Amino acid sequence: MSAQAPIKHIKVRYFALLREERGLDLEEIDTTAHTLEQLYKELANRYRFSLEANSLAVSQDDNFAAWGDSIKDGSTIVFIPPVAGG
Amino acid sequence: MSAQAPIKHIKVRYFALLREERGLDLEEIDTTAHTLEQLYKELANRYRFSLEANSLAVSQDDNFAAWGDSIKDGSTIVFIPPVAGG
Amino acid sequence: MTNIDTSFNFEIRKSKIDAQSLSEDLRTDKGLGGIVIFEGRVRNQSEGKEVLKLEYESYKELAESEGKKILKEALAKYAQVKSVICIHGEGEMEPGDLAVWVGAASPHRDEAFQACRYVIEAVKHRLPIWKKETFKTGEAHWVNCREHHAIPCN
Amino acid sequence: MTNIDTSFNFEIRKSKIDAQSLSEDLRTDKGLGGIVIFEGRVRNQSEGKEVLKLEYESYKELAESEGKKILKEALAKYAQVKSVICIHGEGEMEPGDLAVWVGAASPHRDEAFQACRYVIEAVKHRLPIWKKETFKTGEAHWVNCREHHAIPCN
Repeated sequence: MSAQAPIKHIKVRYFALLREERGLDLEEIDTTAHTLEQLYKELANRYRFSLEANSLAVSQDDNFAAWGDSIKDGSTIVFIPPVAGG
Repeated sequence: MSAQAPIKHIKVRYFALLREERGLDLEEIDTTAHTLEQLYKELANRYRFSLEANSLAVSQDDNFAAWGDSIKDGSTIVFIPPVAGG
Repeated sequence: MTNIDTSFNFEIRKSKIDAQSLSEDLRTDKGLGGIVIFEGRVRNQSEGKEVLKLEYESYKELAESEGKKILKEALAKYAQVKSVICIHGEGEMEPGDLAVWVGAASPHRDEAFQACRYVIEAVKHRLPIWKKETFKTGEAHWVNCREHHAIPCN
Repeated sequence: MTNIDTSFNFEIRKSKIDAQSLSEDLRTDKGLGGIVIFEGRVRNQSEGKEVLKLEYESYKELAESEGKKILKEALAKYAQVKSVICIHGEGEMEPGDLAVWVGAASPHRDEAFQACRYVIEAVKHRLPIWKKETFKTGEAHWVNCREHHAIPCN
């Protein structure tokens, strides 16, 4: 048996189209995903999000992050749909 | 004896530095000058204007004019010092 | 800012944006003779259809930190510019309402124009702000959500 | 202008310029979401010296016809821009006073920025307007009167 991946407890906030597709704006989840990209794929698959990761940006603890960044236990993660300010 | 140059009766308005150098803002004069350039040289010489014609623009009857334009009898002429709007 | 007469402010604001009071904030330093202001207002049509309303949503924490970063970049890039303000609205708006206000003040006009333009371009491309457009037909959609690119990450 | 909601106005004005009411004039057409405003204010210093006051003098007839021509050029060059206003002050002013106001409105921001810039550059270079600067030392001079070039003639 392989070593168990560590479970991290995180918050995910949703905005705009992702908020509507998820049906809520904040959830706390446990995940074994290692990177932010793995987490998005897991959630996108579970909730049938219509946006591909490559059209999104991502943040961890209110800072822009890279898709390959590790998920920190206790952090807050946001997947950022294409923006339309102004 | 050569033919007499026709005498034209005109108005000259002065602005800014030229107004101060002339000491008035409007005068009516009779001139035999043919072109606007000749008129300016005549007046600059008479009143010791400090500005050269090539640093000025000129108008006749509220339209920009060229220095070589003929002076029309009864017209109003303005010699326009370098501008500084805004 | 060390000079108390200069202004530096980025904010996501839920209440109505008061353009007049913002432009007064820009004018406090009488050495800054060139002031350029951009106002982005909700248009009454989009994609050839009549717009009923817009709803702006923001990820406020990140939008405000990134917004302040944009203003600092503008001050660094255009060194004569001493005052710069940007307020972005949030919530429901109707055609004609002020969605975003940018102002830059400099002793001379050239850098004020450039800084104002720099800020609005960066605001439109980098801030986590979204808008949902509702047409008079009742149809509604998130603007750009599928068509545009992701925010460039730092 | 055929559209009654659009604005077109150039004026040399002896009374105080009210920036707020001018920007309201620009906003009447709710299809024009991009508004760019330039304010030129009297600076409290010039050539390293403290300014007491400025006096603007204009050849009003020619300045107003040339000013309207500049606005028409801007509308022709930037076809999306539908509203454009420029008011230039005249008479005595103190530091902080508004000497010139330019506003342009377009459905999108790019042409509004370009048109506003086009108008202020042309206004500064082409209009028969002069200013006399008085420093706090009491010294006074006509700005640019000896250093700069003549207006380009048509």
